Amino acid sequence: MTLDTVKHAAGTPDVSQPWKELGLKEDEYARIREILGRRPTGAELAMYSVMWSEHCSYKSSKVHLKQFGEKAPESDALLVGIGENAGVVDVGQGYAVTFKVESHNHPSYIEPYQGAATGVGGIVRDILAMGARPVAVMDPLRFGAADHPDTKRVLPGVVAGIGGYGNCLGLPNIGGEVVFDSCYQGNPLVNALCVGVMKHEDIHLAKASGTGNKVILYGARTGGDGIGGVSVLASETFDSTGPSRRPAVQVGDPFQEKLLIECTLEIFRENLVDGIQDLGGAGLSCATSELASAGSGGMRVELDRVHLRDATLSPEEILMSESQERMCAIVEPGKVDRFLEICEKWDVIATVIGEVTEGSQLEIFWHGEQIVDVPPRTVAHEGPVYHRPYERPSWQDALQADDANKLARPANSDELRAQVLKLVASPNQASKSWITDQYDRFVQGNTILAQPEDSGMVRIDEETNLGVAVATDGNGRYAKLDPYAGAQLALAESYRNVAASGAKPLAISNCLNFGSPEDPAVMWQFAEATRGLADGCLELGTPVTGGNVSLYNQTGETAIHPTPVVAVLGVIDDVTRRTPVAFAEEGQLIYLLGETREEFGGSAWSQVVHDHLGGLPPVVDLEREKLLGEILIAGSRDGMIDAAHDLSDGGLIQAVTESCLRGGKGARLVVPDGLDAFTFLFSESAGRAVVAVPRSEELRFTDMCGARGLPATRIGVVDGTESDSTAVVELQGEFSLQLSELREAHEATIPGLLA
Amino acid sequence: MTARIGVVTFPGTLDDQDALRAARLAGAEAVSLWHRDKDLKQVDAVVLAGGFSYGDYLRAGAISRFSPVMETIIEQAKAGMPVLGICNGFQILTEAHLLPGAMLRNNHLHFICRDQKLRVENAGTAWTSDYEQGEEIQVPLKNMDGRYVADERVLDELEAEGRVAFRYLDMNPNGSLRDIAGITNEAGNVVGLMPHPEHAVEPLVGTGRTDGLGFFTSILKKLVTA
Amino acid sequence: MARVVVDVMLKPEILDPQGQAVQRALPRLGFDGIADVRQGKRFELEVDGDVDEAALARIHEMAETFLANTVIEDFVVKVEESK
Amino acid sequence: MARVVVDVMLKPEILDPQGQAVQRALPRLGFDGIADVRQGKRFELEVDGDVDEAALARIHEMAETFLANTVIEDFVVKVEESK
Ligand SMILES: Nc1ncnc2c1ncn2[C@@H]1O[C@H](COP(=O)(O)OP(=O)(O)O)[C@@H](O)[C@H]1O
Ligand SMILES: [Mg+2]
Repeated sequence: MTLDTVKHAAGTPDVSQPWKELGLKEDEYARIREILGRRPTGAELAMYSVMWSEHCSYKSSKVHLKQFGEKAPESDALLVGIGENAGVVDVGQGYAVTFKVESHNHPSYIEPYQGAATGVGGIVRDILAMGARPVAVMDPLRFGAADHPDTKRVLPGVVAGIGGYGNCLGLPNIGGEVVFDSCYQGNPLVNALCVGVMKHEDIHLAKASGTGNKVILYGARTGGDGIGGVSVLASETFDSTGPSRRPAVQVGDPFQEKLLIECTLEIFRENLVDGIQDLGGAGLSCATSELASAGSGGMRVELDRVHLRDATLSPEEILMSESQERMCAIVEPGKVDRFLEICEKWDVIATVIGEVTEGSQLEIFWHGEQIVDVPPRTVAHEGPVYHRPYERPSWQDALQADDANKLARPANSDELRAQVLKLVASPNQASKSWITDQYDRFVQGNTILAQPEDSGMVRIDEETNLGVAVATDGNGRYAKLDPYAGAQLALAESYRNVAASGAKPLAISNCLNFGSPEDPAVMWQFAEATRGLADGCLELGTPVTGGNVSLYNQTGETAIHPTPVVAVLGVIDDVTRRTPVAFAEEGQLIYLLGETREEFGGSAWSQVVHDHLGGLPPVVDLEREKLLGEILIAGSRDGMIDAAHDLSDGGLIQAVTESCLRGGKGARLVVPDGLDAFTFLFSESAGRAVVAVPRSEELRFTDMCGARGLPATRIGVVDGTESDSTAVVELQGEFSLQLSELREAHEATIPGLLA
Repeated sequence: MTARIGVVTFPGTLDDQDALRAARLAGAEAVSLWHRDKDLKQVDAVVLAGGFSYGDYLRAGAISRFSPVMETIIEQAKAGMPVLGICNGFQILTEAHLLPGAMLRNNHLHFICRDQKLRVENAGTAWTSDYEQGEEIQVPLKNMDGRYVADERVLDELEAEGRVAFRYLDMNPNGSLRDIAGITNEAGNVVGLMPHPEHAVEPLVGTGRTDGLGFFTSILKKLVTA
Repeated sequence: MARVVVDVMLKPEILDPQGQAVQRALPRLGFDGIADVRQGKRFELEVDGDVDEAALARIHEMAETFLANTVIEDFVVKVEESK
Repeated sequence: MARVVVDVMLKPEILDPQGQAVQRALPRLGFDGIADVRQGKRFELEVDGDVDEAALARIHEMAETFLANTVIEDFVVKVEESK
């Protein structure tokens, strides 16, 4: 067995290499040779191939993602923008908040529990690497049809994995989404979000600077996890024995991650690190090349010092291993002892594996022999950039012409009533508590709001009651009808949810889940969605702080609905002023804010009643969203509203039902002038919310709305209490439903399908 | 004068900060204890907090029970020092045989997080004197291994001696025998329960109830007047 | 090097919801004729050196005090193979 | 009535955090000389009737499709005893 050293590679230019098997294109391989002035060694080939993959290099999406920077709104709040592990936002009082959404879609289909678990683990390390204490997680999820047998395999596993990992880390799960649609049948979406908090001065970046500083790898031992394709390299190099089988599935160890968190935070407290990077996709290849290229100088790594779980791993495999629960830190020599001491305290294995050098190359050695000698930027940042062709699909016009507003509507009050019950019981609109009750939402003792509230909210300062709120949203049906508008609607809904809780939206993160970029139709969806999101963020004044792209989400030729998931982060100066969803006080007045039009394209009603997807999604008016947000925030701050719930899928009746169920109170509603009962109940016009206003505040509140030009329509009153069976949801002249009947319909569906 | 309440951090403990906060809110001096130290820093009482110590690998509480700090705690508890085990802490107390019985996986096999109603069945322990006998309280419950089991003889004995300290009301969330949510030792100084009083000490936060504060005020009164 | 296996099972009188869940699922999956299922743990220990009486006694003690909780579980120690 | 045992263990290349946690704890408890610990599951199935080739084949299939997750686990089926 021969080690493919740099020297050996220079002397054997004609050796054929498995670049194709590693997913490189011919011209990409040629470029690597050009950069190096020779053929790459096996280890170098491993690094380039994984770092230049779609997942790590964003080669198909880069040209579109650029807009998030180019069109970024002016914002004083943004402390660290796109490009780092996660963006950082100033929330006042010296605090900074970092948050990010990431996908773990494909692994979660293969092995739902571990795929989802390691998805949580990965995003938490991203947040930790910024210098922050992780304080909460969220999980936007998409599954195939609720009654499909495979959903019964995938969903419980995913939920158990998210819970199993997050609960064990002690991170409250404060929200997320669960959406069923057959387009996700062979390709569920498992997105995970983490929020972290730090003081401004604690922000850390991923860079290796300072000649002589040490590179320390710490956390779990390195095993053969997730190596997959690169084993072909190992089998080339180790022709005699051959590698042992390498697991393509990564198994998470949340306990190890918990230790890693506490250990890392203690290391930050003592100011022991200069630069830090988590190990995620592409493992050490990514961490070393990114650290080295972001810093000054080069880096030298002795790869044989890495603690292994599997002694048979080849150097190529060690470089590519995606073993979980590992971090890499750059530490001044004088601080190394203390660093290692803290690791020992937390039972975390730590190894000095190299140092920052004077040169500019990333050099990696294996038992003294050099196997990598590359300019790190070429690995980490100068990967290929594709301008993939895109084209509006031929079917788009027909889809939009298939107008949902023309679908048959309920013919009489009985049908209307039946459709209300059917809607609130449909899997997408039903209560998700069977799922969310498997997540700890109380741990850390700072949870102000959690599911099923509009946003998750945590207190970040016990003295001043400063808090942050986060919501995630994304409606693939809307985006399918119009990806530009769909992305903006996701943004608008998430923004609205944060504002409805009383927090001021500051910035966003996103996870863009799409089909294959090699399909021009999908690429068009992607281009439109990113353009919509960038334009929308500019208009709302909420910069994109970071995010994630997940492509190739499809089964065979069929792509999922384009699914941009948007997470909005907001700040609230005093969490005691937060607005919950629940109608809690009888006699309070229910107001509908915003305008209701006949908009049923992509609606829940069209799906539930007609199994239909067509037409145009609701009209986007971001100026209106902003105004609505301002009113909701002012109403909460000045004590004018006691409850608020945004309107989105399912429309008004869905929102009112949820507010009633949450508070155990009924509601008597009247159809406002100029609307018919059906449109009033089921329309999904954007820019709307319902609020409960104490009678004493009515005038002040309506004056404020009037002065600001926001339509506010009194639509009813909170009336009746569930515990004494007097609560009904009644639409005057149409129907009356016992709250208990609505509760049964809303809450029995998911357990019935999954338990 | 106030009392010193220690809260142990094992690797994987999660609710230690919450327990410290609850002790502080009750007026105590809250002291962090570390699993590797035998020294209890002169605390007057100890809380074993919730979480997943050692990942709950093997069995919940099985590995932590053998830590150095537990050696001293076991010794002191037997000598009368008040010890409260919450959730994982309760599991550790049973593994250490300071309390009888054992905790098993919930009967529905899922982690469960809910606002749980309880009845205080014994208001005479060191940790419950601020409650009324029979008082109903509501505090968060969150666990994977919350099913309390013991053999019939032990259960009868617990009942007869009034050592069932808390019982689940409305619904039994995990299949615990006889709806047992928490128990005490004979002397009443060692108490363990699955639900989390330390998560119910501030209005607004969590469920917004403060029903759990009584645990911490109870012990404080006892220690200060002692 | 030898392998010692410790099997730990819940005592028969203790409810085993994991085993029951498996058993309940079997007919749905088309497997009939299984009257009962119990689920337990299996530990494979690789022991340095010989597994003599003394070593076995120590492993027995380890199982009794640590690997099993004898309030609820029974265990069996077996020497499996040697390499 | 016969008992068939299915032992399910994580594949050797898959991380076994549980086994590792046990192994790391052993020296602290005074048990030395254990080089490795892996933790798996043991299913005890009580089978109605005879365990003939056909029955065993079915149990094998059951283990493969249901009791074990063959993405990450291996399994062994054994006829243990008959009563
Ligand atoms: N997978 C999940 N994890 C955590 N919370 C969830 C999850 N799915 C839904 N939720 C919560 O349930 C509530 C209702 O969800 P949804 O109807 O999607 O809210 P909205 O329509 O207001 O965006 C929200 O509080 C949401 O955060
Ligand atoms: Mg909402």
